[in-house]
Amino acid sequence: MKMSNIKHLINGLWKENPTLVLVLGTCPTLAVTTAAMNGLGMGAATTFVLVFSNLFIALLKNLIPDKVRIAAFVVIIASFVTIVDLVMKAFTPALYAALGVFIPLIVVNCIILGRAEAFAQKNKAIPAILDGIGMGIGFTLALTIMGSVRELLGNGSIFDIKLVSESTKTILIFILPPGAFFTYGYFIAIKNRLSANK
Amino acid sequence: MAKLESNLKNMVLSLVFISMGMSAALGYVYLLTKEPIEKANKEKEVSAVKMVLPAFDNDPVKEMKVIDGLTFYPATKGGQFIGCAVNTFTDKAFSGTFTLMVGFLPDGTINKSVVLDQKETPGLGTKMKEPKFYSQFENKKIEGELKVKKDGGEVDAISAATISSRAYCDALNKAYKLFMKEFAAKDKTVVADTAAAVQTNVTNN
Amino acid sequence: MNLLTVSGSPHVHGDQSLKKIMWGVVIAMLPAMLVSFWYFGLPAIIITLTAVISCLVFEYLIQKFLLKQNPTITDGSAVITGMLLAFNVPSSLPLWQMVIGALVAIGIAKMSYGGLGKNPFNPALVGRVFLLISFPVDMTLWPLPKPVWTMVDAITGPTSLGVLKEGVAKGDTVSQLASQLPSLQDLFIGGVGGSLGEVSAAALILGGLYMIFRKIITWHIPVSFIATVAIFTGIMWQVNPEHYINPMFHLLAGGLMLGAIFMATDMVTSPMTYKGMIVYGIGCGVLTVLIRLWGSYPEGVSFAILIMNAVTPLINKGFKPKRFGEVVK
Amino acid sequence: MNQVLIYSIIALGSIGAISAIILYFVAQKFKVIEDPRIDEVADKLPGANCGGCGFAGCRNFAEAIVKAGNMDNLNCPVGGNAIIKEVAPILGIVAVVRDPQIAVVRCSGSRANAPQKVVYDSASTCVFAHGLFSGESGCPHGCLGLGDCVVSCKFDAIYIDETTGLPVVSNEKCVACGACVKACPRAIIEIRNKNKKDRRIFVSCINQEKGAVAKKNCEVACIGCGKCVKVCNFDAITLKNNLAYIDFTKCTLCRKCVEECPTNAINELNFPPRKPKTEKAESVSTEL
Amino acid sequence: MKTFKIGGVHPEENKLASNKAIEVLPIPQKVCIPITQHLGAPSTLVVEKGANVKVGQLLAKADAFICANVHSSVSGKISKIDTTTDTSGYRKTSVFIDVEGDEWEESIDKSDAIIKEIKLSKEEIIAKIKDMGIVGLGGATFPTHVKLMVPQGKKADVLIINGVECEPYLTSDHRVMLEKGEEMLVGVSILMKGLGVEKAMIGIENNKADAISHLQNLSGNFNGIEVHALKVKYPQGAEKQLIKALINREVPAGKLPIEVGCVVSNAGTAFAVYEAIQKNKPLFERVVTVTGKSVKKPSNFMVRLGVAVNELIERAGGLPEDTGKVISGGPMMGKSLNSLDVPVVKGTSGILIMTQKESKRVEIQNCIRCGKCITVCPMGLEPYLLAQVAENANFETAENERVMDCIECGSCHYTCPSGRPLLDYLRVGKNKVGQIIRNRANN
Amino acid sequence: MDYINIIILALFVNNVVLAQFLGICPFLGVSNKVETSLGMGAAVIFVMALANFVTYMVYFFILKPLHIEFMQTISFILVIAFLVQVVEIILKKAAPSLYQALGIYLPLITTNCAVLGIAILAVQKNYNMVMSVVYASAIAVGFTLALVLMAGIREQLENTGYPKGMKGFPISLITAGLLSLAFMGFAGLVK
Ligand SMILES: Cc1cc2nc3c(=O)[nH]c(=O)nc-3n(C[C@H](O)[C@H](O)[C@H](O)COP(=O)(O)O)c2cc1C
Ligand SMILES: Cc1cc2nc3c(=O)[nH]c(=O)nc-3n(C[C@H](O)[C@H](O)[C@H](O)COP(=O)(O)O)c2cc1C
Ligand SMILES: Cc1cc2nc3c(=O)[nH]c(=O)nc-3n(C[C@H](O)[C@H](O)[C@H](O)COP(=O)(O)O)c2cc1C
Ligand SMILES: Cc1cc2nc3c(=O)[nH]c(=O)nc-3n(C[C@H](O)[C@H](O)[C@H](O)CO)c2cc1C
Ligand code: SF4
Ligand code: SF4
Ligand code: SF4
Ligand code: SF4
Ligand code: FES
Repeated sequence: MKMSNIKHLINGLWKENPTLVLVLGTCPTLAVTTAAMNGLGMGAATTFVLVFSNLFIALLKNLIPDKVRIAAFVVIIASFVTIVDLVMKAFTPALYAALGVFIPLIVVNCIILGRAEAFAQKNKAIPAILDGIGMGIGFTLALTIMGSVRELLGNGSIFDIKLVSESTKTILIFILPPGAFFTYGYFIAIKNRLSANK
Repeated sequence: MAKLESNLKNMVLSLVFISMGMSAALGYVYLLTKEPIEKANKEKEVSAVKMVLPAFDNDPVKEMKVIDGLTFYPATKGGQFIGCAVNTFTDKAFSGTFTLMVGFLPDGTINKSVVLDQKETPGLGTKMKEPKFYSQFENKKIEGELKVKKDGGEVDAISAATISSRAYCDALNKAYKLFMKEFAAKDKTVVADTAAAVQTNVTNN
Repeated sequence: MNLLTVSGSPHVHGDQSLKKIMWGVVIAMLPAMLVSFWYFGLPAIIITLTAVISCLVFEYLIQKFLLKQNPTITDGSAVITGMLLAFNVPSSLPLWQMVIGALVAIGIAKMSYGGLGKNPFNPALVGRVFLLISFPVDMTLWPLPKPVWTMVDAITGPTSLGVLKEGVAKGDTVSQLASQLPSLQDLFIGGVGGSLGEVSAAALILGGLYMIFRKIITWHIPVSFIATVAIFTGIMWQVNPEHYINPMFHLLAGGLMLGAIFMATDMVTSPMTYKGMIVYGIGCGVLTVLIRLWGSYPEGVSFAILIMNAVTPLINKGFKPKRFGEVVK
Repeated sequence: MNQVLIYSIIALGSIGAISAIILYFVAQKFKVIEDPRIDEVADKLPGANCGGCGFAGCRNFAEAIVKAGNMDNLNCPVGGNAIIKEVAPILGIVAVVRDPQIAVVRCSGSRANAPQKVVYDSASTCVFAHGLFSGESGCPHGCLGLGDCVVSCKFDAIYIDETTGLPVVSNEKCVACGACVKACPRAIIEIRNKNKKDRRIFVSCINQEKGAVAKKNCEVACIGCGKCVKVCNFDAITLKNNLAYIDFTKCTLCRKCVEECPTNAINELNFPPRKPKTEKAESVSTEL
Repeated sequence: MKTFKIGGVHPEENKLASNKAIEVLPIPQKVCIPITQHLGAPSTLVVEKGANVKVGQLLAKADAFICANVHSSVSGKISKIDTTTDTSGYRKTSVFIDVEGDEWEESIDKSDAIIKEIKLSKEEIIAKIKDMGIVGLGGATFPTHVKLMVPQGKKADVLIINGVECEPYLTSDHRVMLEKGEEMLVGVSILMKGLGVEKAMIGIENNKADAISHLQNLSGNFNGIEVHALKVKYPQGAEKQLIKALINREVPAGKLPIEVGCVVSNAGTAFAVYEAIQKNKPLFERVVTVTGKSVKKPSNFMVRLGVAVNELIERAGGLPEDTGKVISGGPMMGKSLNSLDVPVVKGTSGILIMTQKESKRVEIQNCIRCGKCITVCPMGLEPYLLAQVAENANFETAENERVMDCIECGSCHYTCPSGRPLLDYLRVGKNKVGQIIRNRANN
Repeated sequence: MDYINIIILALFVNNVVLAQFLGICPFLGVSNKVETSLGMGAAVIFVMALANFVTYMVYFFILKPLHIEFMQTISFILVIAFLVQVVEIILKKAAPSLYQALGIYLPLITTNCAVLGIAILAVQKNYNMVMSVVYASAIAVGFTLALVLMAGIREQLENTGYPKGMKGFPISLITAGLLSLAFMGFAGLVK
């Protein structure tokens, strides 16, 4: 693989991590990270949509006039989202229930449209796919880690595996809305600090 | 290839083709997943019914009835009425409403209950999904009304979630009343019979 | 000769200082603290010490190692935060939870913003609400006061507002509940279940008067806050005295006095002009009553103040002082 | 074909078609013409919005560039020549390359050179101190060392040296945006050519007082003796108001003036250490 | 008792020299007279090095509208014309004179007799005030004749004489009112005539009860002059606050007192006007208070302009050992000196000496948003906010929040419990916003 | 009463931003000035009400009769994207000053998941048309409320200054967390 392609791939993992650096797709990040599993599921679903929509947009970019650009992108993205939605509903109903309205909302996850606008639209298919995968994995990782932290602090478990005894009190707030904001906020602060030290 | 210009023809064609192409793809996936989704949905229902009732051999989902907003799934075994699962709800919960599936034996004894859908606070209200809480209702015959201890009843409320516990009782009470009215009262004989049958079954085993 | 000093005018300074203000508040809190020690005994002392020490330690560590500032723990603000945090919890709270509360108050609510004076939300209240939401069980188990120096024995009960809320929610009338509620006199003097700082309205008012006398606070916030609660609950009482209890009870029970005198007045998180303070006080009062009467929490003072903290910047924008030379046409 | 499939295709197709048509007509009817090159140019700019170009932000600058059609009087100090090269084709012009520049601090009144005579005890800002008094050393032109320039720099390129109390500009970080020049109430900082290997020669003093007065407050003040003017072979140095100034466009970095200055007021930056006196002549010629 | 409505503080009064009679300082050996001692355009030098001058001889001439003449305060020989450092340490052109004898210009009436009759017309008064180099002695050194020339379309109906002296420590106006009361009242009458008003009000703070009763007694002999006692509150002496206190008119923001029909002049100025008009005496000497808690003999001196501050301090018992700061003016508004070798000028109302301990500003801590600065600001500003936005170079907001209204009284800094250097930043803000406004006007 | 309940619920109890986590990106993005956040709020209220009206029509008059409810997401978003763009183009020409004030936020609204999210939720809740529009408007007002409170705090923070490490998103997120903590007090006001 070409060097630049590798760069596209790993870009999303740390340097331009969509969650921690670009701070896109904040809604699902905050909403679904009540548990590690949810984070992982959401990440996977988003990655799927991201890769395919990036691919399609990169392929079709010249067929789309500017004025209908956004509309067309959105249609493409929405299709893949609906596909994910249907598939999850059929085969992983429990996870589907947990993620709720946030599956259809992948459509408007700013990461996807953002990457479509900022990257896929200007690049060829291969880099676009790699960008999608990189971003997707970056997103998934961030969500999963945040989910783990919140689940651990708020519920004493990770991936539903109880790590503390039943009677241990956990800090409930971490699985409630304020906890989501705090966790996310300090995650970015820590990331900034780590990056700055380098 | 150069980018298409934004003229009427291009715009319409492009958007229409993309829309149509995408919707075709979608429709296709929809058709593919239609079956599994329906199956999954039904599975969910059936499994909930199965969970709260003793073994049965009819298809309660087929025979379900909606009475006053609650859904009843009567179950029979060998033609015998062995109980009924009720999809009940409460709007007195901490966060609005939640729904339960509760299984009554013909005499009105609660067999089991499970939470179907709820929005209670994780770690508090959600404790009602834990056996520690719901097991206290098993094989309980409701006398009058279920009440939490605080209100003079005998239900052990979840600590710091009295509201949820109370709501749980409310849902059960609601289901119980309708069940008694619709099933127990109407088919007194059947109830008596089945109760006896169950009784004998139990003793026989 | 020594080198001359050059500086801008003015060259003299008034006698107010940050330390005097902060330690003045600490003094004002002493009566209420002593009352709480009297009623709740050793555990109250332990929990207060834990809160104050953890606040100081966290403030020191964060300033020293994370913010790389000179630690300013002697200014007294962290002591206030610690004491108020302790005032806002039951004396039976597990100590580790108290430490978490202090970490949240100092770490999240205060130091994330850079320390004294920069936080938009009242640190002690953030700590308290955080604890309330995270550990609702421990935060709502109230040891009954026992005016002797004993280790706590596990007699616990709900606060009077809790009793009221539960009862009314169940459909009982106020007169049916009356037997379970303490008398107004008890509420005023002390000796009623509740968090540490709430036991005696009299001690709190004493502290408030001291602060007004020392010009640490002005009357605007406490008076408008308390008056609003009195008027609002008074109206509801008139409407249906069987469903809504009398305003005196609302004034003396729960954290109203504590909140109105010590926490709503935190100058950092409250408006800066007199007009703004009154608007803020009214806002706090209305929200408190809304939450007490119709919300799911029996007590609304903390939330009301926090919500009004959020509105404070807008109040400051909207209620400017009257400017000299503005009215003349 | 399946009904569902047909319905969905038709439904979405027609929603799409209607949308596109309406959009088209609306777009036609409500057309606003804007030069597309503005966006293109804006895309190329660094996006630091530092204001070094003299405009409120990068986009405003892009508008100005497109309007002017060239970049002769417009310069983005942050992007420098790279920007000119990228923007030129959009405008269809040939890029004119500029010499790289950097900020230079023209004061050497360090704590040692210009000892403290009074103690300053007020807000830590040069603008205020400048309005209040002549400075702790008494030099009314010298650096106050309170760092308004440091605060103004968006690129972290300038800091106050702890021992000298004077600002130091980083060769790497400074983009010559000139923010510090504007911030300094005493006009001490100047933007000068960066030169090869970052070597610079300049009179590190802006004191216009008479020599004796200036010297009283600061060891290394320019006393306006004019020796450097005489020694310079390239007419690069001028003397005005008791102060010498080296024109960086004429200076060849020969370093003669540095030798000559009796008060060491002329600074040389980033030159290799001097060889012993005797070999001086040669070392100078190699520099040339 | 009358006072202004919003804001204000009450610093420790410390009027140590209030019962010290004015003492005439012996003629110095040397003086150094800066040729610009007023607010406005610089004056033009009219003498040369080596020339001999008499007391009261013109040294520098006003040739701009807002400008004032400068006269010699001694007789002798001009040794050089050079720069000297002013109170801020910046260099100003000055005339250095070696004193020889004490030879006055003949026209000056040196007698003590009080001349009450005002012979000159309104125009002559204004012209003479200008000739004699009279500027406001209340601090701003604004040329007094300009104040008397009421702009077209405006009308003054009352003259306000500022005898407030609200600054702690300072007592020079107090002593002038007490010792030169009658002369001063003649001066007030002259100003009234020059301004064309029938009424003058003298505002004096209640801590100068002797001056109030003295002037009240005397004012019976003068037409239209009222003396009012005011509550002690800083900054009552600021003209807008004084107008508000005395006649309850509010000068609109950004406007001059004439907008509400008044002109404000200092009590010392009125005395200088008396001497100028009735005695032909240019402004070359004034009363300066030398004071401070560590000063051996706090005093009020009548001094010739151009004397070094050093000399004054010597006369008051010498510079105390642990001096940390020397201030020209009062502790609230005065300027701290870089060096003691600076000349006394028209605006020097007092020299205040502070000990090391007094001179350290309190430690700066974070603003705790207590709003005390808002409460005390007599202009109804939000000093904490203005200081913050000025510190963050957000001058647009500073302008919108009316930073230019600030009268630099320092009440905000004085009260701030966190010791924030509010006024320092406000001055930065005023400076920058002033520049912005000027640039805008020029474009 | 129903309407009042819906409104209180949408504004305070289940505030979109602080409790439902929708529209966080613009919430963090355009909350630095009170004035701009009011502009954004106005734009969102307008678009949201309009979008809910249109999506209601699409759902109940096209998708439902044809039994192609699964096309919900794709048709809703298409309609919303189209709507926003039309509004933007018209505003730009017809009311340039308003466009200056609001226009810059309009593209942001397309990707504001609150618009789509609320359209979907309204359908899920089975509201009738009026209720659906009222619901959407109330939600948008709730969004504006959160935005303006946040903007007020952030303006103040800009003046007071805060630690460098917290610059940008961290400080906004922490503040949002504290706001959401405060808003938990509204819990239960309406069931
Ligand atoms: C964030 C939060 C969420 C809560 N969620 C629930 C809940 O889901 N169910 C419930 O019954 N009580 C809940 N509560 C507690 C109630 O507000 C109330 O305190 C409690 O029901 C009183 O009950 P107790 O008598 O069991 O202590 C919650 C409290 C907080 C702070
Ligand atoms: C530019 C300028 C113009 C002024 N013009 C007049 C004027 O026309 N009439 C007047 O009575 N005072 C005038 N003043 C004087 C002011 O009213 C005021 O007395 C003077 O600035 C000193 O006031 P202070 O000591 O309170 O600062 C002017 C002052 C300035 C700075
Ligand atoms: C804060 C402040 C305090 C002042 N205090 C006095 C004072 O005590 N006495 C006084 O004569 N002038 C005082 N002034 C100056 C007056 O505002 C005004 O300029 C002066 O009375 C005009 O008279 P003059 O031009 O004769 O000096 C003060 C000014 C300010 C801004
Ligand atoms: C009158 C007054 C009331 C205060 N109230 C509180 C309070 O309720 N909670 C708290 O954490 N700190 C309080 N403080 C201390 C201090 O102001 C507070 O910690 C700041 O918010 C920290 O920036 C108070 C201080 C004063 C002077
Ligand atoms: S040092 Fe000065 S010129 Fe250089 S980048 Fe910083 S502000 Fe700009
Ligand atoms: S160079 Fe200018 S701005 Fe920088 S510290 Fe010196 S005086 Fe201040
Ligand atoms: S110095 Fe200015 S801002 Fe401060 S109190 Fe005085 S007038 Fe107000
Ligand atoms: S007085 Fe000081 S601490 Fe109080 S608000 Fe003003 S600046 Fe802040
Ligand atoms: S993900 Fe919800 S607005 Fe960006």
